[in-house]
Amino acid sequence: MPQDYIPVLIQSLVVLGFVISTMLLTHFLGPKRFSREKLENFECGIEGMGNARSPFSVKYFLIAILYVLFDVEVIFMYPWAVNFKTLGKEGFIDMFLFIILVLAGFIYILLKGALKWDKK
Amino acid sequence: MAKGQHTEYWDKDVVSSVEHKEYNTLNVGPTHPATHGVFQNVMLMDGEFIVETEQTIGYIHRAFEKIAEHRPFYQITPLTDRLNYCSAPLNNMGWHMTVEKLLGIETPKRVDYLRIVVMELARIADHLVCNSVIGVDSGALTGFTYLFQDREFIYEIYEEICGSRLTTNMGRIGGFERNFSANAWEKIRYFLKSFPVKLKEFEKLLARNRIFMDRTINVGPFSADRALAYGFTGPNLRACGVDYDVRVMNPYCSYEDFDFIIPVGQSGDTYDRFMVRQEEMWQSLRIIQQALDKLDKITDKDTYFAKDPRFVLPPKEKVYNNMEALIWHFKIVMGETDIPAGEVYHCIEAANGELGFYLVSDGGRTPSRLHFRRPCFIYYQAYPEMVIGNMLSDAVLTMSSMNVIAGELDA
Amino acid sequence: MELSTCVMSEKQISTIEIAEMPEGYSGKGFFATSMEKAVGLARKNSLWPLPFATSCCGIEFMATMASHYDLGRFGSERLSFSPRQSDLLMVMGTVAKKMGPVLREVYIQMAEPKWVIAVGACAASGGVFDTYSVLQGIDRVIPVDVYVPGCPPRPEQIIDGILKIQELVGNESLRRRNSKEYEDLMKKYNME
Amino acid sequence: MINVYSAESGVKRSCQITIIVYQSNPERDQLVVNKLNSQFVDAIAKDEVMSDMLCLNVQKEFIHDVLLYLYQDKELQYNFLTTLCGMHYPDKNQLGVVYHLHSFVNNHRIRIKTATDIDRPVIATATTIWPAANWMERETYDFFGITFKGHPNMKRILNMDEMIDFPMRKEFPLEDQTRDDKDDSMFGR
Repeated sequence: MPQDYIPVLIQSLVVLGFVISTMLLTHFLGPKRFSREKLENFECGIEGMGNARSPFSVKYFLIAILYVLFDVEVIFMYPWAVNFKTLGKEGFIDMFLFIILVLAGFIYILLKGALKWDKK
Repeated sequence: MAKGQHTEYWDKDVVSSVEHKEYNTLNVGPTHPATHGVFQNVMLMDGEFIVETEQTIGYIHRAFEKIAEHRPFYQITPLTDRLNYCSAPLNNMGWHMTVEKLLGIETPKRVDYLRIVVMELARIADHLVCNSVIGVDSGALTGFTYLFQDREFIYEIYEEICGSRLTTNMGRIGGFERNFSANAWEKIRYFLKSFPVKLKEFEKLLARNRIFMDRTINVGPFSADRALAYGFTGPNLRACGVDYDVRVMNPYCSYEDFDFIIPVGQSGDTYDRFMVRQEEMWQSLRIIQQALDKLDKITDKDTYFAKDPRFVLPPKEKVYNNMEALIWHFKIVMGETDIPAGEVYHCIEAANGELGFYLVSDGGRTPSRLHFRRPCFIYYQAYPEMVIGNMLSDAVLTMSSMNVIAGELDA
Repeated sequence: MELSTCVMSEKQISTIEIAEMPEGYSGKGFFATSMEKAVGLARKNSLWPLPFATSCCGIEFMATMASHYDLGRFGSERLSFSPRQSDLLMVMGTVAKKMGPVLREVYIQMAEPKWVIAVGACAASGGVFDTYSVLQGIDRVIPVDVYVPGCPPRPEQIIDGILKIQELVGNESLRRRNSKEYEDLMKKYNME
Repeated sequence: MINVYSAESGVKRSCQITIIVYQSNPERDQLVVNKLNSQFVDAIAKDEVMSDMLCLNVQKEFIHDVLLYLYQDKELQYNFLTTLCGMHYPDKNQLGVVYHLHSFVNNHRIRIKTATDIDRPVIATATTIWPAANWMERETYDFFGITFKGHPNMKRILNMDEMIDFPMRKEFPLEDQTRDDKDDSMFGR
């Protein structure tokens, strides 16, 4: 049985090899020239004012965290979707409860206006 | 918080930033795809919203007005077509008409109609670039690549008339340097047949497109009286609802024999500016068609300059074997023609607005002062007022719909 | 009048040669060439331009990029407006003295190896505008590889400039960027 | 009478080319002059140069009031500032400013000129009447050095901020001074 997986092994070695070798090759082939001016962040051609670590609006952070939250929810659905038939009816109900719970959270966010992006 | 009297900290709207210390400055700088040229906007941003913006221009300031004081009159024409380089013949014709007004040269009807055909072609070319770039800035790149094909065809017509594509230096003071070739007339007629189909297609692509309408309707709106106070002219003013068009208000170059409508918008937002330019292209096509019919009716087909030969080079074979013709040719080329002292302000309806030339001459070889009234330079001041409070992506669209051309901005 | 329709007869064998092969030793089923040439061939046909378009030549560059003259046929389809992912700095149009430091900053922040093409008389030598406010040629601020004459140059001339740059890129040795003369070229522009 | 060589007939002939002064409507010009004279007793003088529109010289102290009056008067209604540019008169040792006003309502244009001496060039600003004058005045300051009293941010707009002198004055050289490949002998200088 295990020897059936040899082609898969070779394939993954080739892929990994290609990725690592190109990265190393370009690292050595490409000339490098570092200077203080070059490593400053690009400000459309003028020298930057202030550093990039300044606080930014909370809207960005909220949107990012909410996306991560609902993405994790979708990840839980993958195993369910794969063996949808075998889990049958009770699996459907369990998943349904899980989705309802997360949906409640989503509705709270909508009403609270966390996703209101284009209003002041 | 209408309901509760005093608001605890946690009861505030979760989204609004509390102490406003999250302002960060964003530099939409000289080399930025959003600014179609080289000018800089340092914007104070609260998240996506613009709180303040401060402009810096002059990154390609070439001192046109200083150069104009050191050049004889007909050598200033190459300067003018580097003002608004998207529609160069318009500026050339404007400059020629200013000097004709100073010298009191009356151009025959045929020259006026030839000039009108060229000016309206240039207006179409400029609106083509502006409208397709509004599409590019809101994400619709196909319009740009398709419409540039027609702009290439207008370049071909320019090459037939004056030999160069973009910086045309077309015509002379008092008329043209040569008659239009038969090939030019065929290309113009072919253009009048083939371009409306493409323009209709482009209009169908964007005008009623859900995404485009949401992205442009009431984005950067501007009221009519603020527009007049800020010196708006041209399509941007007409989009605000004021029907001021120099071709109608003080007609020049016998524009009064043509009938065309002036499209006027209501709220002065990006969508109105787009539609006003779109409608003006249709009107320009109508004007060219009328000009062609009027030109066919004129019997003598070979007058292409005014009767006043002060700026017209004698034909070459006369210059080679006739003393006076040689002297006259030399006088014109060296700029020794006699120019009366006086001052004149002449303005034309360029693609961006009222392009004015204030020419002061003290009878010498070169103008003693020449001031260009550059529409871009004047209406770009209102950009902060149109943009503050909106979002950054709307600010980009407002800037591209105002069609600010760097060459004309800091001449 | 039929304007631009040319009918390709069937027997006409297309004479367009794709990128020509670098010289190398080839036998049955294999081909060997020096690493320099292979890397040069790869770089040559995938230059990512940074369009530093300031004035009239910028509009002529738009015509070159559009469908009629299509710079995409030469591999530089993808414009990058940030110097980090660009190899070719195309300076098109007048550069005023106020713009000099900006141009120098953009050039320094470009990814190595980088090439510069000065399109148009204004970028090459200040062109028509010999005035107090115009930088008389960008080679006073940054090293330039190819100059394209014309005011503005026709799209064919810009493409010819791109082909010249591609020849330079094609047979540039891998060690040029750390060679002695390149160092004092950089010293001359006091960039370390 | 100007002697003119006409290209086609190949013979020299002299013809009368009249300098037609394109008078848009003289009676409205007269109306403006009368109203201004009644309002400001001796500040207004008609400019005697050959020009295509009514051209008035206004003394420096009255310029703001004249502009405001022209803007607010119900009968004149010059609501649009077409353009504003600086002038340099080296012989009179003066710096001038020229305003072009345009009344959309009765489609009439006039030109207002003022002058100030060169060593202390200060003129009242027009931004309080038209915000359009903001950048135009900055450009005039940038070119000629005329500071406009009351302007929101009076600094250079087109030239480099580090520039000291004012380029559009007649004595300032046009060419770029750092070029060394142009030897003047070839240029007849």
